[in-house]
Amino acid sequence: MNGEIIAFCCEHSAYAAADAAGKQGLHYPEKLRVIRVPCAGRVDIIHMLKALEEGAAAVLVLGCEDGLCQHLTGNVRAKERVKYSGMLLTEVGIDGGRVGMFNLAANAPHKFIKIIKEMNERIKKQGR
Amino acid sequence: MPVKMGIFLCNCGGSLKNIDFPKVRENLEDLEDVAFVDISHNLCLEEGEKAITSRTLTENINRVVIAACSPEFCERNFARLLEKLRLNPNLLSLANIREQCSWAHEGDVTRKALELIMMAVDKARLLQPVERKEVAVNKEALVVGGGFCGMKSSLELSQLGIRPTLVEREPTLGGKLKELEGFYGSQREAMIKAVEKEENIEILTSAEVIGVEGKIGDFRVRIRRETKEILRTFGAIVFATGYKTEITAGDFPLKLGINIISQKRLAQMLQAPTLEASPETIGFIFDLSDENSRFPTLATLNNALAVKQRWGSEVYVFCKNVKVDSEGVEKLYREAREKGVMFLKFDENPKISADDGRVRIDAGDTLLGEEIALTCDLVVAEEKLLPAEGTEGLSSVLKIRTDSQGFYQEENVHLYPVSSERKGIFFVGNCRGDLDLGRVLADISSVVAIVHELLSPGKIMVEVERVKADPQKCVACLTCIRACPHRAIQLVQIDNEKVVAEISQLACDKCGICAAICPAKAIKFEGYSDDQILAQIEAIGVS
Amino acid sequence: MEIVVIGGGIAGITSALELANSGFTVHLIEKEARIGGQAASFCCKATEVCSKCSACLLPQRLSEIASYPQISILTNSTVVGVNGKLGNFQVEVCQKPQYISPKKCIACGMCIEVCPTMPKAIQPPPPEAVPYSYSIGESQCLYLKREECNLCREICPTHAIIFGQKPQRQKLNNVGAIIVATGFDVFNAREIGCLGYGRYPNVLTGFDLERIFRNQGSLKLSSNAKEPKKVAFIQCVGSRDENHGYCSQVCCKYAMRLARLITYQNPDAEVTIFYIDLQTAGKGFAQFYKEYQESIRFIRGVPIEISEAPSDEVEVKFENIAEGRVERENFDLVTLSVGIAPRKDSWELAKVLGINLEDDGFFDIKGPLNTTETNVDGVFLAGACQSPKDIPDSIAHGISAAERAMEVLQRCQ
Amino acid sequence: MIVAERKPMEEILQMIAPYKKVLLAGCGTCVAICWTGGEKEVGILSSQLRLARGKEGDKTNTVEATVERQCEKEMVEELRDKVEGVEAVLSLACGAGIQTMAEVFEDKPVFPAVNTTFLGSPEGEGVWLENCGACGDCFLDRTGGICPMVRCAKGILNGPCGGTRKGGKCEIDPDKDCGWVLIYRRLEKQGRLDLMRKYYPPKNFRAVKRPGKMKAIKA
Repeated sequence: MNGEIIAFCCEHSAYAAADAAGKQGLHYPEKLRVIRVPCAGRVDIIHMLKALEEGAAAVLVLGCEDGLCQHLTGNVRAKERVKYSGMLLTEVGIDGGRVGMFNLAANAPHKFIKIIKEMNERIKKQGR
Repeated sequence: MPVKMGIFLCNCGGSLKNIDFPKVRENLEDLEDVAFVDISHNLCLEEGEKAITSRTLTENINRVVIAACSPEFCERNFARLLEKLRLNPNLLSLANIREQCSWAHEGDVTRKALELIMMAVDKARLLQPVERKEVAVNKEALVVGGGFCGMKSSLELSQLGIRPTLVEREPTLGGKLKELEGFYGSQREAMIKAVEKEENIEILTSAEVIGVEGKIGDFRVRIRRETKEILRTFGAIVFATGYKTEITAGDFPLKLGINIISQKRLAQMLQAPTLEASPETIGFIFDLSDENSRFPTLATLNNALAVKQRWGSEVYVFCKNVKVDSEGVEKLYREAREKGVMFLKFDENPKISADDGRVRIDAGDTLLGEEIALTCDLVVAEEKLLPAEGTEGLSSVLKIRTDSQGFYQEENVHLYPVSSERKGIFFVGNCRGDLDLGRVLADISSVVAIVHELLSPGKIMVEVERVKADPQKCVACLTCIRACPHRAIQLVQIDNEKVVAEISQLACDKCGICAAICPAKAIKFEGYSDDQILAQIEAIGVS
Repeated sequence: MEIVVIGGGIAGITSALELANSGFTVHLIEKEARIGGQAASFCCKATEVCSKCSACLLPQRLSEIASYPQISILTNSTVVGVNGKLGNFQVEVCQKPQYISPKKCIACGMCIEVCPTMPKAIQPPPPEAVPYSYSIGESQCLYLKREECNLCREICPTHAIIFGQKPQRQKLNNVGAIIVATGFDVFNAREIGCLGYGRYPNVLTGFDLERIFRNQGSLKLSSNAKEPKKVAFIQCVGSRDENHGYCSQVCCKYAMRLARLITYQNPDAEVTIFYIDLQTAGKGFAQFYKEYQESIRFIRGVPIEISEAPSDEVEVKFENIAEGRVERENFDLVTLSVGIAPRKDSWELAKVLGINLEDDGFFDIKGPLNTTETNVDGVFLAGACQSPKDIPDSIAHGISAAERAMEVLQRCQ
Repeated sequence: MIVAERKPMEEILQMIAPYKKVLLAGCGTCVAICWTGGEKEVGILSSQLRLARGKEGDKTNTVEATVERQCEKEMVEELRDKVEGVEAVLSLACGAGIQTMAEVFEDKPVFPAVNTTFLGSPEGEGVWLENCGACGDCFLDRTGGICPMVRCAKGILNGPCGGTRKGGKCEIDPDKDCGWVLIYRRLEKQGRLDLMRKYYPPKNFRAVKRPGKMKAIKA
């Protein structure tokens, strides 16, 4: 891997938002790689760390809006895991902001684009 | 059996011009386990289906990778096709090279497309078939609460051929209908009779649910009837435990008494055959504490009209906003105004004080822009709609969350309207919030439709081992059981010794939270297992 | 047994899915080129937190219905005749020429590239459209006008483009029940001339705002391409007046949600809501209202007149009740919270089906306890064609109609 | 159950600094259950180490293994092949497990990756409470099954201290219950309040931190 952004996308929301962005012709950085998951709550700390270890520049976990997780706590757990992963990264001297969790709905392609672009800016600043 | 993979690339009628398909094929062809790479124009149409069919059968492949449009469009169709070809649908791996690759970027994206396909290929290698089987379900349903909602649900269920058991904690049916007059009151006798006449409905009065174990299709419910405890099994449970109304002390400055009364008391007075002297001035007040209920508006409008008709009193309504957002209420509001009911809308809560045996209300009216002082013979206080007695206890028995006011169900639009987070447990009517008649009726028939759909076939198709805890690795730490949002996991004893977690495929909603949280890595979620996710990560950037 | 669902909005889709899940074959008849109805143009109104507008419930259902084998979707179609009775209706459907077959079109976009007209006669579908296929506008297409051009037909890889089509009539026999889910018309704000809608560019409706947020992700004024700073919402436009004896039930909520979205995207923005009564009931909504009571200005009373002011602003004339005088205030943008109106063509369908309309123009129900049944046995109502409903209520009503239909059919068999 | 917390990263890095190839050994019992040293945490720590060292251009070679109980010699013995292939062992087990590991493989340096903190019981998802101080002189029979040495912030044997707050909360930490109030209530329920009147001579205290509480930050 070489500086890609990995996004774990919940199939109920973020994955559809990514599709909608494509359908509307909204462009985003090519380095994004989407991995579809059934719920943001499926994404584990090791998945995020492994991705960075393999050379990803950033990892995003994108789930449903707060209170709208079909599995009630999936997005909340994901947020805490991302926070924890960020701490683990800071511990070893890596910017914890390179993992991020965001909430969005299936019909929010613009928000999707915004998240990806902001993360891209962040890693660009760090020279990746 | 060794992995033998077939890869189908779809160029969407040749329109995905920023992907060099021959080059992609070249890169994929020499991969291990890959039998062939086909490029097609339109896999989603009939001819594409034919191409997949013939190639799959002649090459005898056991993994199918399809690079095409979003799985949102094609996943179900391709899965169905695989099934037709006697291949397990879980052996399908998709790469979204249209919406999330070709359409999302400008310029040549061949490399990205290739990577996305490589991710799908590496995942496909690890895919295992997931068998499906039919599980028999109990076709009987339990309805808790013998009020309007419970009775109507039972009647509609029995009309659709589901046998409901109706549990009511009071000695007689009727619930809140017993207190209501007018339209609802008129329905009471007819409804109770209809329920009692219906042979399919079993009625248990003076009975309460004290325990619920098990899962959809097989709930084991403990019911206490008088002093006896009965254990029964049901396929689904419908809660229609209703509401109560209450005047909360903190919200209303004066205590109820002779001239400050509740809506219920007013309704009783209106029904009384004689009254010593009918009150000359009546004030209604609501919106003092919060504004999230339609109930006070409805009760006020109905009672104000009745007062006008019966006593001809002067009627004043003090409120912030008249809640007219349900069917027919605006018309009721108009009628009330035409009949002379005065509406005074305040911003700050009015002062209410005792005034020589009467009640004085001092309020600022925002429409007139004036302070108004009014002395009433009778003031009808705002009543809050709250969950019925025992709702909290029941929700902890069920391990189901309640909202901030104690009603069943958090607001989660995905679970709307009547389903709970536990499959097979439903809520109808006012036990899940403040609903008007139209919404209550919609609730009832929708829950009946869903229960019917679940139970009437007598069996449910489930994936046998989609999510599975490995008994060798499980340390019975209970973490997954505590984390599972759908209460689908429980401890079981295997081989008469070890106690391990077991996931009920019936109750499981396939979210994977347990697989992520298991500290012993004992839970595998086929299709999204750690190996399969990591394989995708590792495939990135390799080409 | 087959069932016809008229109208492919959220209510109709829900009914169709429910019935198909129970083993019925469903014909979903949609007047427009695509199903999805009004909800398809609504935006996500989440800020830091979700505002529970339910607009995101549609995409999932759309993708589910698109690949459902027991549901046949007939777009561009209307019901023109109905015979028979409960358990055995014959429904005659007329399908307008589509020119691009939705079954064959794979939305590859090659046709649009070669289309020589400007603006293009061929249009792509909106993101969540079902069927996801292109459409040809009759007024621009050179072939349809003068048979001059054939470029798209030549390039189409799946031969999906067919010209020279005539309206087609087909009869659906053996229809057990009919569910009417024709939805609503958005109230036409031009009908109230003094509000200036259609005359002033910076007077929009709530539905316009939904579309703008939906398609562009943020709100920019068409006049100066800037985010508006002072925004007014005017409630009850086309509801609760002399012609509309009902509350549209959705406008207070969407106005407050949009107001919050505007202030979230542009913290400098000041939003004023002019209202008669705020409808804050509903799970959790009062809490939502409480949180924004401080940051949004609420003024009781609906403005009298809207006129144009210099530098693209809009002047709102309203009565300041507290001060007891008429005031004027300028806004960058005035949003009219237009309500739900019965469909203009309801009476035509009512005539075909033999069902009644109530005073306000919505379809009439059988009785207070049968909100999905009509005076004709076997014809049911779902969603906002019966009375104004928001998305969750339409979904519940849709399932409800399906259940009643199932029950009635089971009884008559 | 034994509760442990992972050591600060800096400390771990320092310990293993001289070694290129390290075995991360987890334990599948107590520390797995308290989310500190099971197979999952072994994976996370190992990944973290590679990230840390990779940054310094010195990629650690980590081997991962988890045994059912690291305090059992026979079970640790299963790791012999893996241990022989590495320069050092980083154990995520409790103190007992680490020592067993060190004993079985006497010629290899064995380092602790966790601090063993207390004996706890789970209070809910991801929360463990210290209830027992392992003092070796149990007198729960007299205190209604609640140990004042641990549950009282001051470890008072003949309590309460007199500083109890309203609502039965501890003087030192108002979020915690006063241990002696809990004991009183329990004994009251059992009708054994007379036990409160008895005097107990001082115990032979050992150093124990009290009352301990560990809360996992991850879900």
